[in-house]
Amino acid sequence: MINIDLLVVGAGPAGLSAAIKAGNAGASVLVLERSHQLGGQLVKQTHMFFGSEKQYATHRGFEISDILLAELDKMENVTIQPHATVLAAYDDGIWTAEIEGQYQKIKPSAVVVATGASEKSLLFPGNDLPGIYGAGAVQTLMNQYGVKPANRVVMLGAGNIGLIVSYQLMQAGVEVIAVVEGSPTIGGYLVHASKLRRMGVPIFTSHTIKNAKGANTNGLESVTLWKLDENWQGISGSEFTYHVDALCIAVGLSPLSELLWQIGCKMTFSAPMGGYIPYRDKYMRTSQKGIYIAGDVGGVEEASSAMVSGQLAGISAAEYLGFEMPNMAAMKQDCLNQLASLRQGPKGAHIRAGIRQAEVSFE
Amino acid sequence: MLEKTGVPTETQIDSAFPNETRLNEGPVAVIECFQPIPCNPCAMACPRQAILPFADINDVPVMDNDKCNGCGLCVMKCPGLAIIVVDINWSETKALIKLPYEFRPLPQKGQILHALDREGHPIANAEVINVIVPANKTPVISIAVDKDLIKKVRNICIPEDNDSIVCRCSDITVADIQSFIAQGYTSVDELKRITRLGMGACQGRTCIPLVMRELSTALKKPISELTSGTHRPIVKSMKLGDVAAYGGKS
Amino acid sequence: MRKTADIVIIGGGISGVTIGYFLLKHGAKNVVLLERDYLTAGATGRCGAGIRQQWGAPLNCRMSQFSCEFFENAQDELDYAHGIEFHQGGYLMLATTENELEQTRKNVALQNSLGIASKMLSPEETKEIVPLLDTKKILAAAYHHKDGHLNPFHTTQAFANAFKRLGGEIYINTNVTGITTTQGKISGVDTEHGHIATTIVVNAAGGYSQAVAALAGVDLPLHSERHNILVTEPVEPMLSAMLMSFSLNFYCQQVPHGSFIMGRTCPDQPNDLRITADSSFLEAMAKTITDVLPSLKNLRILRQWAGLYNMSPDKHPIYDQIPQLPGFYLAAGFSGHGFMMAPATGLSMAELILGLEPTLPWKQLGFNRFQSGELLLESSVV
Amino acid sequence: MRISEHPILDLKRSSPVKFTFDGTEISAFDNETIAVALHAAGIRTLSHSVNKHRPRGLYCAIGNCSSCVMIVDGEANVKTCITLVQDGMVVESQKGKGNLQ
Repeated sequence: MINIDLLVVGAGPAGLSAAIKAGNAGASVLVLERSHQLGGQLVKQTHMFFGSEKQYATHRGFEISDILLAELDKMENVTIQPHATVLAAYDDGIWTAEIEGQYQKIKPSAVVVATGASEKSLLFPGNDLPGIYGAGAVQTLMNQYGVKPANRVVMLGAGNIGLIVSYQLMQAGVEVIAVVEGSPTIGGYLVHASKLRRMGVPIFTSHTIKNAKGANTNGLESVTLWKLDENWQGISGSEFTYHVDALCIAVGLSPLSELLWQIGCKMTFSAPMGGYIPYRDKYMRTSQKGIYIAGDVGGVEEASSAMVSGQLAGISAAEYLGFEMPNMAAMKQDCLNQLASLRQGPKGAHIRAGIRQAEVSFE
Repeated sequence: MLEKTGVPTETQIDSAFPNETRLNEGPVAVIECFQPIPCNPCAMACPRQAILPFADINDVPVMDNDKCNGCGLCVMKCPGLAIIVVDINWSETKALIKLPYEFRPLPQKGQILHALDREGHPIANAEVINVIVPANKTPVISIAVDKDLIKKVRNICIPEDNDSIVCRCSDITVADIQSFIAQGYTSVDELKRITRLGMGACQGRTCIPLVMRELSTALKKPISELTSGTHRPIVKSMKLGDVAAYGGKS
Repeated sequence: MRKTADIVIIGGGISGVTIGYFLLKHGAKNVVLLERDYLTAGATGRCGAGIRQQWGAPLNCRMSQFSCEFFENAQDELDYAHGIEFHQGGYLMLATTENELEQTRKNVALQNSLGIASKMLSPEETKEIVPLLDTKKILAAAYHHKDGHLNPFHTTQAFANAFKRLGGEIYINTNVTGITTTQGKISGVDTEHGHIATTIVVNAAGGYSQAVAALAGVDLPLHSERHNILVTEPVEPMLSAMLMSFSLNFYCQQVPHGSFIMGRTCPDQPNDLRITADSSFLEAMAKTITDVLPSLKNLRILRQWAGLYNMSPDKHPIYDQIPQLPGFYLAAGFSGHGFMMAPATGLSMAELILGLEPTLPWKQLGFNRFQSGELLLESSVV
Repeated sequence: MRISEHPILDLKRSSPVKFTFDGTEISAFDNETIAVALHAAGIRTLSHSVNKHRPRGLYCAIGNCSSCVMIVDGEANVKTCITLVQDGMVVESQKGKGNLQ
């Protein structure tokens, strides 16, 4: 049995940020990351980040991961363990994990769940053909391993992920035939969209995929797209077909909340936040005492917000554990201010709505 | 026009339909037979002489709408498949149309079909209310459609099974899910148990959000009013031997 | 929702639907079944769904014999298109101690005397049936080839459909909030969706039977125990028989779609109706099973869960009318084998409620036995 | 195919290894997962679904789904998107639910 002050589940931007703050406060911290690589989605991000200096704006994602890890490297009270999947959370306070192939039990005094989100899928005939990928898979192939996923790709989804990954595909030498978006407008930042347009990539709004076809051995060979009417129904006669060897699906993320459900956290469904999210207080505590959340598991946002919410969760957990830092209150307030400013623009309206729905007080 | 396109004009269709008063009084046959040809089985089929006896076999049929009770016998007897029965007050919101359909597979009671217009375009969904298969092999299918479509719907087509994959682990398609929802399995947990959906190695991460969307559409309820189902440990599969090796050491 | 019924059954698990089915089959009318969540949401949907006739008490042998035969013909009787997936791969009851060996022999003799064709196998013969088995701890095994496994969801649905075809009504997502009485007799049931007036209520609420009885102010000599199960990834068929051992404390089988399902009794389980999974179960189960079936060490666990055994003082069910509250019937206390006994439960309860001649010896399963001290002993329970 | 030059990333390959896929020798690097190495070699049908036998390939690449399971060194149901390739590994397509060794 591993006894530890704080267990952090996930070594993405949120989990690493939480570990830094809790570690700074003096807590013994164990960070478990299921991948063999640390940094979560950051390591696949080759673009310069938005936000402000505090969230490392203009740095590229993989560089930010290195910065956070270098900071943690200096801390003796923080252990970061890759290849370690948290398996379950039980109501007797025991968490189990597979750590480098071994089954382990952990009894933490507090936990920050920073499991992130998983990609949503889409239903259309042929949706399971080889050559149809989640956007994250394509990023893994090209940005993490330097492997070209395909030659000609159609991207489904013009949110930030769809737009960014399309651009990254072009940087990897892949021809992006079109970006297709069901909504009448582009969901992602328009600067991302313009980057693609000036490379000659069309973006079809109010369009979706009708079906995908391919031979048994090679997988995907063509996709047929069609226009949607105002009720999101395909308009017959509007079909057109592209011969492509890959289709990339970027239709949103859904918080990976299994552990929170298992431990009995109260949850609520928020479409703008991507799915079920936990009720939490302002300082990232869930309905379960000692269980905190950080990053996308609390509702899907940008990596910059994930880092700040991670810091906030780390400080709150350390405080709950009885660790003190001279400026704890000011640090928490600074996190709250940063989150408020990141969420305050017109692109943050849906996030503000989600937070309003899920934010409560437990005292 | 009909001679050029095979599709009757609106004027022709209006002339085939009884007036509104008669429509409101109950089921009635509508005969879209506009060209004199040597053919009279409809008049012979009607037990109530609602289709007036022909003087000449080349007559186009003429209805006495007051005698017609919408039984549909003429529907299955017309070699031109020119007759339907319309019951505009079948329910509060829906009209019933009985129409002939000579293809296989036959629709099933309760199935949702595409209702087609006179040019074969799908214009709405229609529920199959009844299927009668007479000895002469011209089945009569009763479908429920929105009332304002009675002059438009003239055919049906069975939608292709949607074989989009919902659950990769257990190979379950959206058609499977829709069929179980139609049978009354109306929550994620029920669907999981009856189909094994979400019980595979992925632990439901891919399929559960898709199923919730299907449930939401079918039940006409927002997802926030559905329940997400149980979340059982463990989140990633682990070998029995590796778990057995646990010695409680720290 | 209807306002009156002749009989209201509480509980949409296997017992509730079989009772409903047999009631209607024997002429009852206006039977309504109420389920708090959905059919099989409780213990039925969480059980191992094994079917065996190898018992140590004559009564259990008789009940399970009847049930097994019913399941063999259920496809025709219930007319359920999908099928209930009755796989009769046999049960192997492993004996590892001298005491257990002696008891197993006695049990087989008893079963044989009742017409159940079980037999004793040597370790070598046992290994022929289950080549995966490490027999070093095994002294002998009892085997009956007609025992097996059912799909609990489809089986329950098959009974539910048949019940509805006979005119029964099922209300799911309908929580019973009260049981009303008039002059010491049952007068109705309050639900979250309204009141149903009735003079007969059948409590078939499984692990929650005590809670339902408490609504009528009745205290039952039952308690519910949490039991854990795990399921593995599916693999191609490699184990056709159900294995179980009382001394080694486990049961394990491979179900038709390829997954292994296994369980054991863990000590110190909460008895507060909690059904969250137990943190100590996986390693205990994994150690037990890889010891007996070493080749399963590379098989991956997918999930674990828990459900409730509704325990009676002598591990036999209670089929009876509550003595102090006429019209309030109970079918509970199955002590972990309610699923396999369900056809016997359905028939017995129908006969009891409708005043018919007993087909099975259910009269022994009343409350009397607790007063008279004539408890029915059963050695064969995991 | 592998990306040779990238405008942002400084792609570092680690030690070369060889493994076999259904008997054919494949070259890879030892910090790659099996699925990635197969993709680099142009092989993207990794598994066939258990009931309908539909071809499946890499989908999530992080061990979430079950689309990429193969037989690796005799062991069935290995998620190849999260299993690193090793020199001399024997990788085979899996048909059906897989046999336990």
